[in-house]
Formats: sequence, C-alpha cells, structure tokens
Amino acid sequence: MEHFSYHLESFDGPLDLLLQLLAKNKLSICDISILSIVDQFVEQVDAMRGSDMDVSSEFLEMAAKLIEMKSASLLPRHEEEPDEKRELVGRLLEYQECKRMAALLSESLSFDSFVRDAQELEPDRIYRRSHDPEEIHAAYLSAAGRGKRRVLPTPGAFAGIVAHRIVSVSSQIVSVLRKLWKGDRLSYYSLFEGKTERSEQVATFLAVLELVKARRVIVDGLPGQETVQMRGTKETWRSERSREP
Amino acid sequence: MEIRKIQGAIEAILFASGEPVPEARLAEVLSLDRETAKKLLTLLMDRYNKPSSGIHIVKLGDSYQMCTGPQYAEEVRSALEIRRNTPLSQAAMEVLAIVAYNQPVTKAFVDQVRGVDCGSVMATLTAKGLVEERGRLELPGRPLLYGTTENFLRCLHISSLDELPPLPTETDGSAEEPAQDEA
Amino acid sequence: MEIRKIQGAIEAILFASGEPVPEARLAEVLSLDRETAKKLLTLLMDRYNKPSSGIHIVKLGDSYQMCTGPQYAEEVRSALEIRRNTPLSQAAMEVLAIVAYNQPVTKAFVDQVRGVDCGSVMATLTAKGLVEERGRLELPGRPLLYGTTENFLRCLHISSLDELPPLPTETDGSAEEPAQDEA
Repeated sequence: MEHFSYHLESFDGPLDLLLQLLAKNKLSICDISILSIVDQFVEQVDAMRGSDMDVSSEFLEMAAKLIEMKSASLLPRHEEEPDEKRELVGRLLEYQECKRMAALLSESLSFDSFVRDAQELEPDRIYRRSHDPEEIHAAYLSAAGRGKRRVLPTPGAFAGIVAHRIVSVSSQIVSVLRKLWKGDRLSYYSLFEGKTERSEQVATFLAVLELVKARRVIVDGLPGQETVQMRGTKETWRSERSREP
Repeated sequence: MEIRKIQGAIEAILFASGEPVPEARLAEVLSLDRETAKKLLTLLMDRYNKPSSGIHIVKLGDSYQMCTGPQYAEEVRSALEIRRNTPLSQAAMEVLAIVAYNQPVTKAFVDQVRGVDCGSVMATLTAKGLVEERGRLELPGRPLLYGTTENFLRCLHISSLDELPPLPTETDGSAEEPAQDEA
Repeated sequence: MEIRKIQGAIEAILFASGEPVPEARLAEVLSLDRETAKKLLTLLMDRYNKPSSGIHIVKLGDSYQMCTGPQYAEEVRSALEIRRNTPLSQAAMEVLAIVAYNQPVTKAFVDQVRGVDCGSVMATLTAKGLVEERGRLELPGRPLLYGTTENFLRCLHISSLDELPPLPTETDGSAEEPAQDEA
C-alpha cells in the first residue's frame, strides 16, 4: 500500500480531507475515485487520532460510512449503495463550489478601511409634544381615585413651608460638573462666579466637597490659587453617565 | 510621500481617531519633523475650516481633532435622532398631574396618592424638562420638593397654572371615595 | 439651502453618525426628494473617493458611510495602535461564502454543506460584524437565520449583494446549486 506522509494538519472537516486526498492523487470527484482513497482517508484519521489531535466525530462518522460503502461495493449485489455514493459525490462537488466562492471572496475582502464611532451628542430629552389641559385633569382624577385619597391638599398647602429659595446641593453638583466637563482645569473660585445668594454659595461649596469625596474631581494648587479638575477621562465619564437612567 | 498623500494620511488618522491626536504623534507616524507637520496641519485646517464645510479640524493645545461644522448642529441632531419624544405614559401623566395640581410636592406624597413608587417616573419627567426640583421641605429627612416647569406650561399651551381645569370640590371627591380610613 | 450647504450638512451627518446612514433618512432630514438626495450623494462621493483622499464615502445598500481611504491603512493602524486583523481562516471564509451566497441561511445548512459543525466560526464572524442574525425560520425548533452585514459589504468594497463576484459556471455539470430547502 502506498504511504502518504502528510505533515499532520487539521482539515476543515471530512469533506475537506476527502477533497485534498483526491487532489493529491490527481483524481476527479467521481464515485470510483472516492472508493480508491478510502484507505488513505482512514489512515489519515488514525494518524490524527494517534497524534492527539482533536478529531471531531464528523471524521469518524465519514470514515465509517466510507468503509461501509467500500465493503458494500465488494459484494456481488449492492443495490442501495450507488445512491449513497452519488450523494457523497454531490456533497463533495457542493463543497468544492463553496471553497471556490470562499477563494473569490477572500481576494477582495480587506479590513483596510476604518470607520469611526458615532459622535457623542448631549441627548435632547426636553418634551415637546402638546397636550390638552383636560388630559392632565383626567390623569389627576384617575390617580386620585386609585390611591384612595379622600382629600388632597390644595395647591396652597405648602406655601408657608417653602418661603425662601433653597438651593439643592445636587443642582450645584450638576453646575460644577458642567463647568468642568470640557476637561479644563479651572480656578476654584471661578466656580462661585455669579452665585450671589448665600444658599447658592454654600450649596456650591458642599457640591465640591461631595465631588471630592466621590473621587470625581481633584482640587489642588497653592493656597489662594486652588484649581479644580475632573478626575479620569471623558470616556470613563461618558460610560458612567450612559449607565445612569 | 508626496504632500497630498501625507495630508490624506492625516485626514484618515484624524477621522478614525475621533479623539484629539497630538501633533507629535502625527509627526512620528508620518516621519515628519514637527515644523513640517505643523505646516501641513495648518494647510489642512485652512482647507477644512470653511463655513460651508461639514467637517472641521480644531486645534486643542498641541492636538488636532475632527468635528462637525458648527453650522450643521441642527441637521446632525435631527439625523441622529437624539431627541426621543415618545408620548408620556399613563403613569407619567398621572404623576405629572399630581405634581401640577399640588406643587410644590414631595415624591412621598405622589407615591402615596398613586399607591406605587414613582421614583423612576419622576426622574423621567425631570429629564424631559416637565418637572423640576424646588428646594427641600424643612421636615425630618428634608425631602426634595417638585414643581412643574415652564416647558410644562408650553406643552399644555397655557400661560399659568391657574388655567388648569379646576378640580372637583372636596365634597364631591369624598362622596365618591368610600375609604375614609387614611389620615 | 444652497447646494454647498446641503452637501456640508450631509458631510456633517455622515461624519457624526459613524454608522451607515440610510439615504431616506438624509433626504428626510434635509427636506430633499430621494432623487436629489441621491444625486448630491453621488457628487459628494466623487469628490471624496479620490485615491489620495483620507476619507471616503461608501454606499452600502441604501445607506452611506464615511470610512478612511484604504491606502492609508498602515498609517491609521500605527497612529491608533490598531493591531493588524488576523486574516480570516479558511473555515471562516467558507462559512462566510456560504452565508453570503445563500442568505438568509440557517447554521444547520452551513454545517451540512461543510460536513462539520460551524458554531464557533459563526460566532467569530458575528463578533467581527460580518454576519448577523436575521430572525428565525418558521419551522420546528425555529432555527436562527443568518445573513451578511453592511460591514461585510464595506470590507468587500461593494455596495450591494448583487455585486458579489459571480459564481464560476459549473463545468462539471453534475452538481446543481446546494439544496435551497431552508433558504
């Protein structure tokens, strides 16, 4: 028996191996050729198994099928077998076709042009639809009914409680971050520009403290010349922001 | 490389990067001295930064970045459909209504009226510019107060909250509501 | 808007979007009829797609996308420290070819043509953005269908599947097209 000394390579499946064996033996794809290379196929699969290569079940299945076809052909009467051979020939032709298509595509397939990510834009979420005031009225009645409130406080109920303007720290956190957003280093005192009310100034001060505590900004510099800067890159910020609801 | 090709390479690099690219980096990759790199970039900027150009090149410190021409901000925005103006859900409508008729009002109050937590709905309404914070209630926990915005008035085509349809009087309301057990 | 400004707006939109932008979307945003949009885009492509240009505009199906000129691949890679893409394996090329020429197609069909399971190859191609899911086949098991992406067209430098290289004519005569039962 002729011995083929392939250096062991992994074949892309049993059909691939069959095609390569046919090519090496300079045989065309027809049922007679297939039977003549059954031994080589089995030998190759054995070699692959022997060298601890990962031989998938498809190879073993094909080997079994080929052996069966070959032994059937040795028997005097074999009626079912031509169909099987013809089917295999069909599959081989089909697969050869596929390899040709692949070769065609790989000729022109290239990864040499690059695209860019979409530009980050501040989303504009401001609601712009129109509604009839009656819709609000209806929604109110619907909500009030569901919660089983017997009496709802009237609009004036809280008037005395919130007599003076209170500036929230969170609003100042937003204001500070807006200023720092471009990534520039800013004078600490510039954060207070235009903030005339005491409550605003206090809230801004607390906002800076909160941001430092949360490790979102860095304050440094000589006394009197302190500067504030955002920590981290814009990207880490964006990805964090985008996670927020 | 001829000048046109070097400029092409700079265009390609700035385009693909998205980020500002330091001049030194461009010079290094294209094997140019800094002076030449600067000159070529200045020429390129002249070519790009015409008012009608859709793409501009800006110089940030010693780095260069491509960005869209400022005059096309509106078109870019609408093409990328940044504004997601889906109509308000029923839940959002109800929360909005409770805030509108009772402002300034705490979230806890709204929760109680609707019998469910409305934190996320409130956040949505705030993001949509329909509801805004209005300071804090001087009570333990200092809860935030919410009120409606001017944008809210605009969406309803009214000029003040007084134009909201009046609520039924309290006696009407209590007559319909059997449950009297709540404080 | 005058033509130069509309073209500027198209540049800005394509640049900002990064992804392919459908022609219809451009026409809508810029209040153009489809014919005019197409014409302006063709003009713009002529202007951009010169070999020395760093930025190109490609047509992918009915969409348009900006990308870097292929001749500057090396410079872009080294400036942005992009690793060279390992070329697709033979197996991956084969799977890609089967999907491209027979889409939409199930994994089972691809397995059958190649005589071997291609699950991991399909996953790689999907991760590389060359192949994407295309819904499910209404058959028992509702198998997933696969097709190629716009990115695939771009990598192949074609703008529609009609431009795929024609299949070699069958000289053997014996084999018909692979069974199309599932497609």
